[in-house]
Amino acid sequence: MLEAILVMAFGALVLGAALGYAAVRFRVEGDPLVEKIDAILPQTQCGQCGFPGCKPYAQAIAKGEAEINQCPPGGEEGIHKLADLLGREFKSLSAEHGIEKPKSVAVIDEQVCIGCTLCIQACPVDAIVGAAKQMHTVVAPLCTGCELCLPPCPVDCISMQSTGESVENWKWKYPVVKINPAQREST
Amino acid sequence: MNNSPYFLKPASVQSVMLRVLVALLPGIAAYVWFFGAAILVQIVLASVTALAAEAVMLRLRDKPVMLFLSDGSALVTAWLIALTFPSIAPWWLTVLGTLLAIVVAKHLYGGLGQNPFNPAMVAFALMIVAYPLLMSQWPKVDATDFAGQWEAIFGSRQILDAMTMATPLDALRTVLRDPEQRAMIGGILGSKATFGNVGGRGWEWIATGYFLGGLYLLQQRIITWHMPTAFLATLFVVSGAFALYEPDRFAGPGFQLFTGGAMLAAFFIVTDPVSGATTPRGKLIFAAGVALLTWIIRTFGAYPDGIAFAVLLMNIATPLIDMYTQPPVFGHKDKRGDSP
Amino acid sequence: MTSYLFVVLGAVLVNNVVFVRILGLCPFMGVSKKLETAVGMGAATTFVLTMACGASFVIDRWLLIPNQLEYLRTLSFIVTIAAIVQLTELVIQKTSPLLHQVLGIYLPLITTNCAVLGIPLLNVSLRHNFLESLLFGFGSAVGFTLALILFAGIRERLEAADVPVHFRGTAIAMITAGLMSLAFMGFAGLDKYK
Amino acid sequence: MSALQRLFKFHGGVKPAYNKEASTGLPIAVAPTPTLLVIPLHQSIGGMPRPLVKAGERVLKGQRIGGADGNASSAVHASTSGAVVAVEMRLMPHTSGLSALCVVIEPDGRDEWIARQPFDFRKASPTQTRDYLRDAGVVGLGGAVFPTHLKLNPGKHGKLDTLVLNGAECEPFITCDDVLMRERAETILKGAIIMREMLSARQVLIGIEDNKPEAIAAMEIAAQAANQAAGDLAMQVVSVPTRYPAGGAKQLIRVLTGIEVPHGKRSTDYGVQCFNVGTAYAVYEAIALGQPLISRIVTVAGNVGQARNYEALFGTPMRDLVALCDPLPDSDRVIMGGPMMGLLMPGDEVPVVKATNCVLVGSRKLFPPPPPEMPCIRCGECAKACPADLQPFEMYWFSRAKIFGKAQEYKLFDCIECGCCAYVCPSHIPLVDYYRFAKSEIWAREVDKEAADIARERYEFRLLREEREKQEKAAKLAAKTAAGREKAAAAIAEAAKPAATPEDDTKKALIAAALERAKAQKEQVHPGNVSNLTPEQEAEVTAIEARRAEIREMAKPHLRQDD
Repeated sequence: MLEAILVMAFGALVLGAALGYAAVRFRVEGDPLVEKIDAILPQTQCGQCGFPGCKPYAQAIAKGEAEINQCPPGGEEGIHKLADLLGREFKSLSAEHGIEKPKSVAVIDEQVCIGCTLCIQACPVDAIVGAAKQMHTVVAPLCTGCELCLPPCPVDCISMQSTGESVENWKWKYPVVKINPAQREST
Repeated sequence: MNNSPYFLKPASVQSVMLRVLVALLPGIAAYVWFFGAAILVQIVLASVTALAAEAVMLRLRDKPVMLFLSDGSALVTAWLIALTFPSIAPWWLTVLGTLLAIVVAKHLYGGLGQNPFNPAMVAFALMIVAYPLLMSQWPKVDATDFAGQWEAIFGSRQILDAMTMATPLDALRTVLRDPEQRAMIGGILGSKATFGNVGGRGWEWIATGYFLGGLYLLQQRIITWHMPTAFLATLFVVSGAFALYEPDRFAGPGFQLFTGGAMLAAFFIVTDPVSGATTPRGKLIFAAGVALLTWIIRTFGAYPDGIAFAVLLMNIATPLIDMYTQPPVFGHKDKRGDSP
Repeated sequence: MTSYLFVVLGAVLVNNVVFVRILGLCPFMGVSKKLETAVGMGAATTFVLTMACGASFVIDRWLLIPNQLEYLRTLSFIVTIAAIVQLTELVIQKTSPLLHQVLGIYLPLITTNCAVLGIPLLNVSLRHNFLESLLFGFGSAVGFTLALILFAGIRERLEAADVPVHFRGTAIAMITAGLMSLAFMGFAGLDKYK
Repeated sequence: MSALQRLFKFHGGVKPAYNKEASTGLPIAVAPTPTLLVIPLHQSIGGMPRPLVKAGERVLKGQRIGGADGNASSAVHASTSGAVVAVEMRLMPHTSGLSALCVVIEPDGRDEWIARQPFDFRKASPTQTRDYLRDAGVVGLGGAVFPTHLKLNPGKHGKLDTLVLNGAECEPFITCDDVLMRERAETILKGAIIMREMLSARQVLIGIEDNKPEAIAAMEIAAQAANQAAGDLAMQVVSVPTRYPAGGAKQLIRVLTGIEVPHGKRSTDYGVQCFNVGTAYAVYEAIALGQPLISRIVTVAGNVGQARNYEALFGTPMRDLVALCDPLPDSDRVIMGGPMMGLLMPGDEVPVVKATNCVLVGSRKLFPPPPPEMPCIRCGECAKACPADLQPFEMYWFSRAKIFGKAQEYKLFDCIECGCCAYVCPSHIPLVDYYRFAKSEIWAREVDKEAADIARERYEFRLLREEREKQEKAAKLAAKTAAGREKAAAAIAEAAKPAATPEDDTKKALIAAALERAKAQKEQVHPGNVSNLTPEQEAEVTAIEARRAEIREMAKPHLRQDD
């Protein structure tokens, strides 16, 4: 019995020493994974995920503190990419964090705007320009469509407008397999 | 309305599959001539089962049943199953094998074009593992008594012993497994009653039939030369080399090529485009791999004919073979192409 | 010499650890979604398993048997393997953080991977000598890696297949693994050929 | 001459029914000027030209109406003289059925040219010549409409080995290059001589498919004359085997020189450049005659009684051209281009543009709807037919499942969308549609990615700025409290010591001055853009201000509630 304990204790000692040395020798600093996750996130900075921006959400995912399905702007596709990167199982978008919407930009109704600057303070990417008591306007190409400017507006003069299709950004549609009834019958 | 191109070459999956079936006919004719009409019963059994299973699966998967059923792919699978199973196997064996092939190996993977494993070979491998005895009761050559065969398929299996015999491959394996008999292999292979002139009496003519059908497929450009050539050449070289090295222990290339399912495999089984490799180099590697594994399993393994296992094993490797044998794309063929 | 070759080949093909011995299925199903991770996991397992076979042989032959402590075999093997896995994890974390993240939970799971414990125990029961133990461990691990890589290749293609909804994901992966196992049965008897 | 040329082969290709004879029987006719010209501003690859005219203006034939937007763009001109009716969104000759900015001109029937001046490119610098061609709107007329001036640059070596003139015209039905070569071979070669000089090319190879013997003969005669005049043998007409897509620029370069130009690389880096014969013609017209590109030869073919080639002004509705050719009653669609790569038009009223080499009239009989799509059986027919040596079925496999990364690994972007794969597919899969879908999805993602990168940068900058502002505020606050304490101390000191020292006085004065300044600044804040307003605008501003005041009043209770 004593022998057994001695042997096991000896083993534990040797292995513990080896591991302790390795832990010091192979210490890792920083986390390159966060960057990789952040690169997938759409950078809307909308906070729908429950974190104050895309980077904090990326950090939370990397630490395993957040699910990968909390980003509505990234959509199903973003979740697929995250699942791929992290080797996790795909989950459909969590409803409590929002739904996937077509890309849109904020538009300020300039007739109504009172120039309160509240939206300017809310915009995470400084895409609204204007000064106190001046009409504000959204720089559309910079707007991420995060909707963070909607709640602060005291006069509800900001609306989200989906970015329309033009010849430049028109996309070929997914080929639809159509089997018409005539073909169905003839074969 | 559709987009360009606005006109298509007249070609269809259906016509491809039909021509494959036509190409099988000479082999089937020889089969009937030497082993009786039982094989026709099996073909009908397998075909009916395959079509029924296909229809049910298509309905369950909510696909246009008649359209996809008429593509003929289920029939090709069914015929290959019938031709690889013993022609006097009990009816339920063929039906079960066909069901497994169509349902599990084909439709669970998404149907035609998506199955990673050759369905007919899945059926054969599953059945030979589950019912090794039934799967090795082959009819006697020239015993073409149809009533007896019908009885064997649908009725009692009592009369079987009188009608069955070991296939040349089986006989060879029994001999090879016994070190004492091994010395006499030359004599055994020479006995014309069992082994005919080349690959076993009857068997060699069936193989010739398949060979003719294969030439038709080549002429019709349904298959390319890569697979049959690589398969037959590899089998020839490997068996030839070993037969030269120790003729008493290893059967020669003539026997290996003309017995069992080698010819059927060369032109009809390894050439299955869905589960096989698709790049030119990949096809060569794939077929050569099947041939090598077939020879290894035939010679050293526990199963009489290794084609089914060899095909499945190479099916497993197919995605990787395809991935690493991609032909160079236009403009990326040489160093200059990538860095001017 | 030939007998050593047979040990390796037998372990890789005929008695493939995944397809024939049905060991190590957890990482086999878990880390085979992508080819790169499969290669990484295979490499890590190969390292761990070879080391574990060597270490366990040493412990068994020179520590346990002389002291008649065979009953501690499983326990001491697990401890050894756990230490080697820890070591591997630290090294991977340092050298390839992405692989570390991707392997995730499966890396520590090598510890409880039955393949990694099973092979050293088989070594004992098969009375392998030291070199045979190492080769058997290495061969089994190569067989595991082979299975993982082949499986990953098929799964990458299956990902785009129109698999019926109820069979997507793990279900069809299990069926595929079963059929692969069936194919490997073709190697049966090869190791018994005399 | 052509026998000496060694030819190379490209992989794949198909041989569809060519149907070219129908439109080569009659010579080129000039299409009548329509009652209304709709000229899209965006007719070439590159930036969208800016409109240079306004509704109501009168324009002359050849007057620039759209100015190139940067160098990677090309100008657009009025096709005839007349009045600009509108500059507005009109339906584009594009499958999307979307509209874009067009200049609508009502011709006045006088067809009055602007002053045309030949351009002496020998005296001008290469850059000047290229700018001239850009402003003359010369773009590739083979269908890709890549600005020609961008390609007329010999690249880093300063000279080229081979200038390829593309007269292969491999698409079925289309014969516009064929008839152009038959009738205007000399002019084409004059253009080629200009291009050759600009590129310092050693030789000019004119590749023509061997199903156009008349064009080959005409071009050979003209080439011999040109060689004689120049005293060398630089111009060679080469007859190439007829096989679609031999007329693809990359495929033709490969056939003539053996060089494969990879996707995304400049062919000049390989010592070769390729132009359509029609482009050479346009270059000659622009440089030697001073005529910008305002018309082109268009084949009208397909489901029509008399197919023919017309020289049509840009902006002519396709409907007018079709009407000239007795369309058959069962015609149901208009296609721009050939049957292999042509684009389905959203309607027949769309205008002829620089890319319109052919107006193909379709019907259910001529182009029957494809049989239903069957599963891919990986038969490899598409790989055999692919002129880019791709594995189309693999690209399809992953495009269909929307796994775009994998599709790209199989070199999706090397696909030239020639349609060979879909043409031969026994499963009738619209393969090219899948590639187009995958490509546009990938492009959209790249755009999104760029936007995300900008957003990330701006967000991080904002965080930085907020941090800085916070620090500055804190610093200011600290300074303020310090100042306040000092002031208090000073006041106490003052009270204690009535006789103030001059130092204190100056300090006090400074503080007072600063306060004054701050006050003034505060008062000075007023709207910045309200100077130089018209009375109406001012009225509007006051109205808005009044409304705002009103709203502010209305909003107050809500705000309080919120608090």
